[in-house]
Amino acid sequence: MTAKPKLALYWAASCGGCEIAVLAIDEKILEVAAAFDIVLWPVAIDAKVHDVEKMADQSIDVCLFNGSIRNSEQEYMAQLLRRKSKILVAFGSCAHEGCIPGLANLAGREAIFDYVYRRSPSVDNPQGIVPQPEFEAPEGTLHIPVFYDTVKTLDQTVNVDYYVPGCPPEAENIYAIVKAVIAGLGGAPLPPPGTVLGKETTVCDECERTRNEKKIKAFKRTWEMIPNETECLLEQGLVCCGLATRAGCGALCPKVNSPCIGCHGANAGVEDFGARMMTSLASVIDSNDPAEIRRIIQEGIPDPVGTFYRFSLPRSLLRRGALAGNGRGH
Amino acid sequence: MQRISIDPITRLEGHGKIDIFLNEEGEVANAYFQIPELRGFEVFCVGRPAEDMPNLTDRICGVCPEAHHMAASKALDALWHVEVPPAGKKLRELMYSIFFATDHTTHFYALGGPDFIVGPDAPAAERNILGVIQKVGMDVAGKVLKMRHDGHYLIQMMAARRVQPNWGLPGGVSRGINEEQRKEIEKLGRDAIEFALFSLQAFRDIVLKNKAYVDLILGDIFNHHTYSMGMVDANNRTNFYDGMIRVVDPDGKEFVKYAPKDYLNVLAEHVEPWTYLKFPYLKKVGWKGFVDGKDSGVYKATPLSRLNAADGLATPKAQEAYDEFYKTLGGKPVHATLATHWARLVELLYATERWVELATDPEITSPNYRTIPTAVPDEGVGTVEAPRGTLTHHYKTDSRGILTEVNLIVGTTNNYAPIAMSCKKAAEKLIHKGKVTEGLLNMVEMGFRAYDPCFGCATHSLPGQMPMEVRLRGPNGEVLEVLTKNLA
Amino acid sequence: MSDERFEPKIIAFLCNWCSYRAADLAGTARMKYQPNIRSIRVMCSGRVDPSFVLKAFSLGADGVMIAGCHPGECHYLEQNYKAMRRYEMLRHTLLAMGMEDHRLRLQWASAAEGNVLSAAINEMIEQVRALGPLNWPGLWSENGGHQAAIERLPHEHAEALEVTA
Amino acid sequence: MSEKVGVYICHCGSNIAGTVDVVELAKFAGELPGVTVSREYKFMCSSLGQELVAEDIQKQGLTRVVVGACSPHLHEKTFRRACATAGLNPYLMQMASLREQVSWVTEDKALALDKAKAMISGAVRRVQLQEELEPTPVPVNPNTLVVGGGVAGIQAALELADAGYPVFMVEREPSIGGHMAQFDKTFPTLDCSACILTPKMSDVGTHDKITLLSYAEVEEVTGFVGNFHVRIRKRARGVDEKDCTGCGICIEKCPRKVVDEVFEAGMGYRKAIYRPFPQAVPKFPVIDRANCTFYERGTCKACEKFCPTNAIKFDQEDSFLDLDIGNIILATGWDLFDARRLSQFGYGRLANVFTNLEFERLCNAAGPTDGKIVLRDGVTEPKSIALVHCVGSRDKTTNPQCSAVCCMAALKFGHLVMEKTQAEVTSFYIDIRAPHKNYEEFYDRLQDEGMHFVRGRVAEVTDAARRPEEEGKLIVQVEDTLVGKQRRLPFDMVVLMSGLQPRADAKEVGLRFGISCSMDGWFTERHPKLDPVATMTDGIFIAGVCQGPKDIPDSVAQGAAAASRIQGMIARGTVMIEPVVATIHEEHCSGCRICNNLCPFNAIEFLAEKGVSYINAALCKGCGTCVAACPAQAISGAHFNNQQINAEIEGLLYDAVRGNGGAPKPVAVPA
Repeated sequence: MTAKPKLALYWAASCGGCEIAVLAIDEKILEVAAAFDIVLWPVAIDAKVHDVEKMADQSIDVCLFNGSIRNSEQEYMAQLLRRKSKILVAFGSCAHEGCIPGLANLAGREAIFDYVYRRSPSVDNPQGIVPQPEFEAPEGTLHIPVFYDTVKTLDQTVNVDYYVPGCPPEAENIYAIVKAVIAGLGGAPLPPPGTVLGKETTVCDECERTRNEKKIKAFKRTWEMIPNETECLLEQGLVCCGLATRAGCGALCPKVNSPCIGCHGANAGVEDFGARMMTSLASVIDSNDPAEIRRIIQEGIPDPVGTFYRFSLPRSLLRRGALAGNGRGH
Repeated sequence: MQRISIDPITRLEGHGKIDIFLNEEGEVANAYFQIPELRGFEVFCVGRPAEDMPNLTDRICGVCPEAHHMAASKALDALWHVEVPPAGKKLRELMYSIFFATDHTTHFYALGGPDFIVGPDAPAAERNILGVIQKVGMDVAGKVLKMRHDGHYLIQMMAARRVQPNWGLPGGVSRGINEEQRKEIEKLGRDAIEFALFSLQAFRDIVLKNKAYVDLILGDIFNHHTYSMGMVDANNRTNFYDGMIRVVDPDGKEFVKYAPKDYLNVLAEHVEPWTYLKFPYLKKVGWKGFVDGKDSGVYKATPLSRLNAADGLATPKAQEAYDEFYKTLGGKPVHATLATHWARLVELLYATERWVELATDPEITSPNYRTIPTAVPDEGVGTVEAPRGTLTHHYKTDSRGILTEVNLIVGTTNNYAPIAMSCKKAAEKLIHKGKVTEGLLNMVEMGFRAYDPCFGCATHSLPGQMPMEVRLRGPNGEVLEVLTKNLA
Repeated sequence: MSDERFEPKIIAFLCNWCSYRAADLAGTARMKYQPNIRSIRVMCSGRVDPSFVLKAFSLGADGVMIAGCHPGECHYLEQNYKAMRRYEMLRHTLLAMGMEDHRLRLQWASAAEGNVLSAAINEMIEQVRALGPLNWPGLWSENGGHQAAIERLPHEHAEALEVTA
Repeated sequence: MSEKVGVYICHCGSNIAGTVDVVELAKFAGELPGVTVSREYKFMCSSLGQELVAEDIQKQGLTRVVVGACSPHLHEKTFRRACATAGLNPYLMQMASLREQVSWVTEDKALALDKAKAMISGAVRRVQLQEELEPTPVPVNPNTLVVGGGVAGIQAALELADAGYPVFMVEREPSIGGHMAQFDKTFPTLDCSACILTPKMSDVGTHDKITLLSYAEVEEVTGFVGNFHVRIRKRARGVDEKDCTGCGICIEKCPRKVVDEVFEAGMGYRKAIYRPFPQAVPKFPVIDRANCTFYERGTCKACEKFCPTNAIKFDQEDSFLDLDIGNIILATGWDLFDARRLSQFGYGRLANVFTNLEFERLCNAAGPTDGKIVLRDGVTEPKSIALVHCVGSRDKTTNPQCSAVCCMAALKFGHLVMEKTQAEVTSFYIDIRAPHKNYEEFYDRLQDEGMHFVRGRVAEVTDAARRPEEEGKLIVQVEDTLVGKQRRLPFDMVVLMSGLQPRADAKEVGLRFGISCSMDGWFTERHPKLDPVATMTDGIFIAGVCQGPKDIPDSVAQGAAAASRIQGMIARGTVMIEPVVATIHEEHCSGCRICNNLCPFNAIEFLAEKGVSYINAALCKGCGTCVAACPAQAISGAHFNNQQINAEIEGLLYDAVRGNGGAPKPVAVPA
């Protein structure tokens, strides 16, 4: 009999949503269990990293890796699994582009430690203790991983073969991808390395709202208004990221009258999601007067970085070199 | 001095590491339970528009994003001084009840349950959801999967996404439901009640009918006499979405009952240099270290503690289960950590009953599900009961609603000290003369899993787990002995 | 000589119809300006995609200038207004990231205004010189230097495996 | 990428080589990835230089060429041609401006070399990503639309029609002729304006190749060069042109007199049904509904009663005409500066202050006074007349430009005054502008004829007498800059030489035709020196004063020039459409419609059935604005695509600091 292909699933700095999403493929999980020999899947299976370390390089066929890289242990696991896997997949927004926890790059380690352990209103820490990677307890030395200054994507740490977008990826897409991989291992052609396994258009394509030419006099914040349920949310003034966000979710958020927040990242071939949002929104501002334009932008979009780079700051072209102002401009 | 490293512990939602030090006689001198990460949401959320918090904090934990979504939405109501219309409140609680039922199901069958269903002594390779499916057979497995599927499906229908919803806003929610959707929610809710009853029955048959299990539950190893915390309604009955926070002392007497916005008067967080996670405790009692009893500020916030802190449950079947629970376990309060699994099933029943109650509320389809704020935002606290403990979000903003300060005390964090104590106690009870057995490892784990700890929440991070392994080290740290589980 | 002082690198996007011709004119008229500016010709300031500006910064530019026709004089009727709007949006974001204002500049210069353009270039170069290097790529915080912590893990596991239970 | 790039550094004599170390630069270029040949040469634009490129393309099989020389605006065409002759697609060549942007603007040789290296490596990286492009030929419809029936438009129309091509002329007023028809004489020849214009007008009216649409306006223009679609609104005349013989009885019988503000400049009257002037073309009258008794009260109908051919149609409505047009000439003319804006001159307040246009009518034999120069009372002949120059011209507060014709017109007036009256005539001027053929001579002649000249800008015209001799006169207050003192001179009549300014609706008309106006409002020509009749929009030409102040001969010349440009295009039969255009990649387009209203040339349309947007390449001008705007990055711009521009940025920053911008690290050694 031929051995089943080996599958590994791993989570680094992530929230577990990707794991829940994988479980959310429901009974199909059994098919996955049947099709693969699962060598590592922390949330559901007891398997040993030793065994993974002992394996010959390249002996894992596919590794779905979710979570970004934020401490020394995660970096090690990324390196280990890269080495052991034929195909390494950056699975979900964190591994793909950094996701919301990537906004931590606006602050950096020192700022985080100082607030969390010293300044937070509930903390009681007269001696101002902060956690140490290496601590001499009376009984001996204790180690915890080194907390990094910067959140990085998986492909900023090791080379990645494919990407699966989404925070988290939709169960339907996950199953489709697993099937594609199975087919691929069976000799079916796989997409070129570096491909993001998702649709190559944006959420508007799946959104049922009616769209017209756009002219925007003012950007509204979600708490300010109740949009109607039939027209394009952007045309109603809400900063909906759907126009720049990769399709594949079925426009779930606009369906419940909430603007898309961009969790599937940018469309195929786009290097910087925020730039796409900035340029498209700015282009349709209905004013030619610099002062008025500035007012419309500042009033309607008080937090441009958080709005345009909500999910992609680590992957974006923005570099913390610009953080002279501590990530808080005006 | 010898040391045992348990690194990391398996099948918890989040990463933990235990170092147990043994003295010359091989008896436990101390045990350290370490949490290796932190993500700093409190810091990078500053500067963001407050209305984004339900979406941002969703990503603190993908296991219970709905809890953060709700706590954040409630904090926004307070921040903007806006009253949520009745329909809005009910819609939120409805979605939240559906989530609670789904989450408790996941834990009982996928994470904690396996210990009982496939048994504590079964090879670890089988102590998982797949093992459960093998053991109970496809029909039951089908029930479990349906329950999870229905829950996720309804959450997506109401709140956009089955994981990471995008729905809550100051003053209500982004969209209500129509009659068609209500019908479907009601129908699946009635199935859910059946499932909850079935699960309780399964617990009776598999666990309560097995003396070994009952002894294990009631045995001293897993008992901790601490304070119990939980949210209660006006009649001191458990409520997950809204109410006052009630804390009872180890003897079950009310210690304090406070409005969530006053949490800073009651709680404080202690910092240790050997872990990234902080230890909340009762300010008035004070931090006395990792010890039990009235004089230690340590408290629990779990399904068990919620039942201890309440006088009952607000739905009929759940109230019966509640009474049976205390009758069987010898009255309130119960301190047997493993009983938390049972308490969780009682809550599952309550959640499903509440689900149907709300789904059949005439107001639930009202189009008046949101009030637009008019006041200037300044400060707000929002608290809900997360499956794993009381969850508090506290925001301050400038007049534009841009966050200037954020503080979060999340479910599992409340239980950090008790969990650490459980580990230490189990170790003390079981390790003698430096002898470690495979049984010990699972015992420790079981005590641990009862809390359904989610260090994703606690650390705002969820790093990977690896199978448990124990290394017995000599005084110079050289490895004397290695034990690993599932050697089979 | 030019060695001691900081020589900023500034990328300029010039509109083919006005500012690029203004640059030609500045040359033809031998108006001197500092050579720290490196230009890219585009058909219209409306072609300048914010990602080009971010790209330039991320590849080590210390400043970026976008130059186009005066409002109302666009060769393509009104596209320079789009450039104006995008500049405002981009500026808003870069300020929020803590970048200094003078590093990004929008400059109007008609084909006849070689003097205006060269003056603007000199002014911007001095402003950026005063700010010092931006150095985005250099400052992109490296997480390395923790090799010890990383290597401890496999060693512990390996060590564990050598011992037989 | 395996392109073979040839780099050619031009010394431009010492223009470049004097500042930039071209040898070092060529060496540097030779080492850049992809470069197979790198040379420096004294004059690349020389035929020898071009042959050098061609030869390398053929012998060395170059696939890309970079020329580091002067600005592409000078020699891009040259080197593109050089490549084409050697069989290399011209769009695979890129220029770096080493002269205008490096050697001519800096003296620091070290920095100059750095910058030159940057520009070359930018071009080298970019060129390797450039793609072959081919212009697309489109047919040219022989029909031409001429908008505006002034002398410029008339000239253009006749040139084309005489060449045998169909012309449609649209005129807003009831008759063609424009301002020239209002004038009495023309300077410097003094021949009768009407006498030389009316023959041309009737040629237009009768020409078998010209369709004259007067009392009409262009509503909408779509399409592109060679293939425009134009919708024209013919306003209801109230007179059926098929039946009307132009006998004019209706006008005689019409009981309603109206002040003629347009043709008579308010100096005379016309009827409610009228023809602006006797020689009007076409001859058909128009009913002025705003002033016609029938439309006011529903009664009268005198014209209808007396019309021998029942041509009066009160119920006539505006009609529309859709035309296919190959090229368009705009000759929409000018408005007269409103002298009321300069209250110090008293126009509208002081009865005997006139404008130049009013004065033209006064002098005109066919005018309201039959050519008699009299004061407002209609009888008194003035004894003294002042001509005030530069009213609304050469004036920062109104129009900075020189209106080009007023000086000569003033001289003409001086002559007419002295010819027709005994009056003394004095010109108050800043400078006399008499640049063209026989103009200066005309100036001399007027000085001989005894016209007075006072050099100085008039400060005020007032009737507030200070001295007895000023009683009842208009006093002109001026600083005589030749004598250098303030003077007060009394006159019976003052004529303000009001300037020319753009039509009030010029911007709006420009937008309708897709062309732009300069800040001051005149239509913008493609090139101020080398292409004054074409515009940025292919197939749209401009002639006459709408492009800027000019006199009759210049207007006529420009009209003829525009016509001959169009004849050339029609004769060739096809035009080449530039391949530098944007394209929407349907598979990536989500139909968000962000781009839909970003194109001022309406090149982008939304295909509802497909749910995607689409760009009409023929309408696209290649500005790239939509490319930069697309949130899905579904639009690409030929010859300026993202990869090409990003590559150029990379090259330009070849020497910048590079950390790893977060690139993957080497995998750690297994323990």
